[in-house]
Amino acid sequence: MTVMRYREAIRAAMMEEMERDSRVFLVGEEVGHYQGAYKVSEGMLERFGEKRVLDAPITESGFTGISIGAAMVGLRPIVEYMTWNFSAVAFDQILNNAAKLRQMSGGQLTVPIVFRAPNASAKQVGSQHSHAMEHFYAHIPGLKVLAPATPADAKGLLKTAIRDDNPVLFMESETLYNIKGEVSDDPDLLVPMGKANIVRPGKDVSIIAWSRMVHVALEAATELAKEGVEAEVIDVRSLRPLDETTLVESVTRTHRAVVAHEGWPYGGVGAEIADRLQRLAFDELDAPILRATTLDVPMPYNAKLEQHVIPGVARVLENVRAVLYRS
Amino acid sequence: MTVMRYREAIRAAMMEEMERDSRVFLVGEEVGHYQGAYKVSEGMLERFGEKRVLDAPITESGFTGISIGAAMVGLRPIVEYMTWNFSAVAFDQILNNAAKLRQMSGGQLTVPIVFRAPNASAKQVGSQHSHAMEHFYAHIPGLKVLAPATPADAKGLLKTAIRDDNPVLFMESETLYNIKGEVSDDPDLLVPMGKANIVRPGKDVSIIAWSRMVHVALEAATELAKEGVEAEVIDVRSLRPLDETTLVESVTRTHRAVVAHEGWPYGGVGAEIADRLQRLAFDELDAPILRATTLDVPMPYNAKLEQHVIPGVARVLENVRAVLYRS
Amino acid sequence: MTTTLPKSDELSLDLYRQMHTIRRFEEEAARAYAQGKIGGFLHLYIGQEPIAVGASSVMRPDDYLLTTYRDHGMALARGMSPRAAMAELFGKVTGCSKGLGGSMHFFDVEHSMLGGYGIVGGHIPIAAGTAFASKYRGEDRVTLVFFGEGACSIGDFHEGLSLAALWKLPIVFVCENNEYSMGTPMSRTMSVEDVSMKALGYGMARDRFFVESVDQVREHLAEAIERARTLSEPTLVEIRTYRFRGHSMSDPGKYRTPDELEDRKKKDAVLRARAELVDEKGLKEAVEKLEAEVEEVIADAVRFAEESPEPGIELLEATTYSGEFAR
Amino acid sequence: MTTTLPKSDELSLDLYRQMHTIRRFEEEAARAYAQGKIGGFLHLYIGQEPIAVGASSVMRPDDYLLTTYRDHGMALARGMSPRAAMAELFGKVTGCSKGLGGSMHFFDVEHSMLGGYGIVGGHIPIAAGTAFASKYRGEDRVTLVFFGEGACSIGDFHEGLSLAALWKLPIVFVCENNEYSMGTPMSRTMSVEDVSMKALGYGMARDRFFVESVDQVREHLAEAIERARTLSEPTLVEIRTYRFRGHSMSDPGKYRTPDELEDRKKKDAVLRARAELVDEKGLKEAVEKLEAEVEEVIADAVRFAEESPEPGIELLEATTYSGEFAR
Ligand SMILES: Cc1ncc(C[n+]2csc(CCOP(=O)(O)OP(=O)(O)O)c2C)c(N)n1
Ligand SMILES: Cc1ncc(C[n+]2csc(CCOP(=O)(O)OP(=O)(O)O)c2C)c(N)n1
Ligand SMILES: [Mg+2]
Ligand SMILES: [Mg+2]
Repeated sequence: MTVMRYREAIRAAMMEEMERDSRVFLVGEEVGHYQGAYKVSEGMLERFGEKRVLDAPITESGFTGISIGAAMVGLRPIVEYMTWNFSAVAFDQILNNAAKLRQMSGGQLTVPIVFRAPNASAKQVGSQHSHAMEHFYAHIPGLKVLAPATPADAKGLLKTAIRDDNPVLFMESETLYNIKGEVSDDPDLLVPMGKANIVRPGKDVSIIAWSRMVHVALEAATELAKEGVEAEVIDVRSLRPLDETTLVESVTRTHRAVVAHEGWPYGGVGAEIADRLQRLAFDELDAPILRATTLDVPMPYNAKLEQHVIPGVARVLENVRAVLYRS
Repeated sequence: MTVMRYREAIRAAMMEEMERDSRVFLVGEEVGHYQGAYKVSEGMLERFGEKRVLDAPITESGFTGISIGAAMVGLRPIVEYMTWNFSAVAFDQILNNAAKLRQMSGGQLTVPIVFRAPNASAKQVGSQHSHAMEHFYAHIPGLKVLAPATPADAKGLLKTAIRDDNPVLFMESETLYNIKGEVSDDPDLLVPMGKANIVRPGKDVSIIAWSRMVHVALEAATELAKEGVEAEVIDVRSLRPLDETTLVESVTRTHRAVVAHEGWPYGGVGAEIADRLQRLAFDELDAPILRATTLDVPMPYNAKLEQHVIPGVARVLENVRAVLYRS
Repeated sequence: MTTTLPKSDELSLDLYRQMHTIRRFEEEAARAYAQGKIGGFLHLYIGQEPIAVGASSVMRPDDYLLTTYRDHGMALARGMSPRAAMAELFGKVTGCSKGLGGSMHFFDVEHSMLGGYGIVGGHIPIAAGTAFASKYRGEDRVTLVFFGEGACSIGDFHEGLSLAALWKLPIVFVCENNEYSMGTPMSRTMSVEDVSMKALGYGMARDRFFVESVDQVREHLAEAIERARTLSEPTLVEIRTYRFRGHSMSDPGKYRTPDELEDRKKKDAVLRARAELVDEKGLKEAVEKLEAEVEEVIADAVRFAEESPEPGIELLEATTYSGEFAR
Repeated sequence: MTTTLPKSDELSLDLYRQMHTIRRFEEEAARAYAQGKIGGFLHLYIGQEPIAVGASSVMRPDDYLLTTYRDHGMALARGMSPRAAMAELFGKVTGCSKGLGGSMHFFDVEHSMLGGYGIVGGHIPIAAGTAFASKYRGEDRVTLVFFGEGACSIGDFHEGLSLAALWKLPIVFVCENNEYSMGTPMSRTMSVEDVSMKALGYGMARDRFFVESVDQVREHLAEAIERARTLSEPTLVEIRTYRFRGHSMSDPGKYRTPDELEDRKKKDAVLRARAELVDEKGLKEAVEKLEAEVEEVIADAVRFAEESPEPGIELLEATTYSGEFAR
């Protein structure tokens, strides 16, 4: 075990897998000479050279397509977008090629590829740079979507993603890059996809979250404990495949759930979780499932308004109290 | 009242609005000289000339952007995509410019624009051409999304959309273009957005649908009537704004609901409706809300498999029976 | 042009056989479509045969080829069996893509036919990616990618060419300029008639010719392939050609005059090749013999397609993900 | 260049005043950023001032201008008050975009400043759209759109230019080639150093120069603007320039040597303009007076920004939709 930052855990996963498998390479804007826009890939160019750490011009659709093509004939690319926002210009490549090639070819092709980038709100970067893109991508069969909250999961899940034969979208967070945690040194320790993690057990209400919101949920749970409410906090980690079993079991114990996530309320992963829970645990629910989300507006620049729009501890608490009929 | 086809109703709406307002123009691939890939714009070039009916090269992102720019300084473009599938290459323009310009400019700008095209499955056009794109777009604040099922709504809603000052996405269906219905001749008859329509009243279960699936739901309701089940069929019509009041009222009467829609099950508009109903009508529900959707796979070409993947009457019935605990 | 390729009677006969096979395949496909045995879109290659056959004949078997939805000719030229091709059109499990892809998505990895793609321009970066993989691995495989002149305005064309030029990828970009993009003549999609001039902006080698014979295609493409193979440098080749049928089966092609069409048919390179073999080389007997053989091959393909079983639903999830399904 | 614009002392002083205002504005913005008064991304224009000032000075007040996230200089040159600009950076409601847009999204419709955009290349088709609107209306307004050399590889650049050339739109595309795209030098983003050569593929007029003075910018752009205004024809102009600061405030700019930077600073066109006024024209007194005035304007802007109120939450929904909110 080593204590490292989330950013370093991601780097470690990439480096170990690149050591292990010469088919793995990293491509993206500023990943090489600049050492990464958020320094995630620091030192990688020096270690692996320009052949395997490629600086790309601003051509997200182009280098996404190139990576899909390379994957289709046997390489295993890791594509870094400077942020997930910029994947919007590569949306068609992800939807129509990465997710479809296996099916269109009748199963002849596989597309082992990882797309990774920081996702959701950063700090005052405005409406074009604050999207929670998992809500678009988790909808698409053929893709897998992961969103780790801790350094250990960041490393273990990324390694699993790199070894997976399908396109995997990996959602990081600028706001998590600096958090520290214990991370396994075992180069073969993989965190499986499709398994949620109960990060704080509790019996009164389930708070279901991923990525940065896990930390917000934990804060809310600490608050709630003071009020005598034992909240169970679940880190979903893997959005597609989604571990509905763990979620249903939790709600079967607590009978109440709040889904806390970044991103707009209409549809998306949060609505899917609510839909599954009401379907699979209908008789167990003592209250409707509520959601603490980003407000239904583009992200404002002003810091106070931004904090108002992003879901925080207060919004989680408010929803938890509502499902406990305490508000 | 005139009986006309869905296709003609759309054309009538465009032509009346273009007669009425010289700022309105139509742009898209093959909309002019070719008379429209699906003949929706037949005769419009002859009537309005090349200035107002523009054939565009294959540059969806380009002409989407051009239309947004034109709208921003006062024109009122109607953008036709050959199908909604191709809007995926213009995704960033819709997400980051159409939906955001008003907010980014602090409210200085408005973007009165209509994006329209056939949506969802056609017939054996394969996985890249069969997307139900409303599930991506309804997520985005700043946009409105409509999906009419009848010629009357097609005309009335499109006219409302063209007169609206916001970007409106209008989802048609190749499979509906030929259906006939009574349509008002009144050039000022507008069908309001945000109002669902109870197309068949019933007391035992609510079937909630839009676009082509309304017709499937009606067929299912006829089937159910034979079994003594009175299904209420609701045509949502307007996906964003969503008329939750009508939906909640219906479920308050029937206590059971099935959402029937094209598109994959994970997230999307269907999950949103399920989420809202469990939240807003929690105490009224006697069964979980179920959904009859496209299966969670890319669309296959083979006709039988395609019919298996698309939601049909059988899948609607199966879900209705399940919520009635009759299965 | 400096190289001159060897040209034996045997070779000429073989090239003619291939072109004739494609033509007859397409004619029979059109007939089957009219009979309702083939569904969806069907884009015929009739008129452009010398390009596929010429190109493939100067490619190595392991050189990659990618093309558009107008892909039957390319697939057959690459070596796909007419049985697998016709069965795909009939949606049968014996088809090259197991009946899941259909006309637009022919894949045959064994023959390095890496697919037909439905989104205009989207496959161009993918092809740059297969070329990237060859270079990454230090192999001397070349990628050829084909697209229409209608694709030259779209973003992915630009990004694919930009990256291939910057990264010196072993690829040949072949624009099959058949003068029409669906119903739109070149003059209304491009400001410059000469597509190859776009190469100037990328500092890329370029070539351009009006196709008259398969030999000419061979000469020109052999040079570009050589450049890719030995120098790892891309070339943009524009080949002016013409399609004798509509854009797809549903297009009556009213946008061009019967005179224009007749005029072009007089220049049909397939018939000219035949005339050369029969009239100039006195190979009438050999030609008739091979034509009879082709008849049998095509009839056999249709029979095979008709008699083959349909794909089963078990393929749906298995072709969506490699390994476990992710939902 | 055939035209030679009049050049009075008064004009030269005014142009210098504008350049100096931008520089001082940016310096104070940097200071405020360091003090935590400004958040998010902050991209300074220092070094490129002659372009904004030169361009705006030969534009008509009603000519449209659109640019990237590096937009302060353009906005000020267009006539936005330093108060509105600084208040926007401070996230105040008195800002040009009410504090919702921030540094990257300066809008001032009154001054035909149609925005700063955050997605590289995305605003290029938008600008073609404002030009389209002018032509549609039969007005002789011209649109100028600015972007970096890093934007020239992305799809929307290509689509915007393709359509502008095809439809003969009254627009000037100005590439501010400052040799770096974030940390990447030109040589690693483009295969051809000369951006203007891309015009050849569109049959578009082109121009290119290394900026040395504001007068030179005026001469060159006046010609391109004239072409747009009188012939409704687009031009691609490449202006080679240099930025003296990092890409944004968070970029230490380690990718270039101190020597290179020093060398470029010696050629600073703003200082050279000052030297010309003081040394050659003997206008020292006038220069010092205006500089003192600028100091006061900037100090006033900072004060104003600090003292202004923040936007209220009631703006959030009101700026998302025009009219009723749609959820
Ligand atoms: C992005 C996108 N937009 C529109 C279409 C619809 N479409 C299919 S083929 C075609 C015309 C293409 O013409 P061209 O590139 O010249 O190829 P050709 O069909 O002539 O071989 C169009 C508009 C599409 N498939 N993808
Ligand atoms: C589509 C997209 N990809 C990436 C980014 C991140 N990004 C912002 S500015 C920039 C560099 C742009 O360089 P250039 O176009 O030369 O303009 P300059 O900053 O030099 O003025 C990058 C990569 C973005 N904003 N949009
Ligand atoms: Mg063509
Ligand atoms: Mg630059």
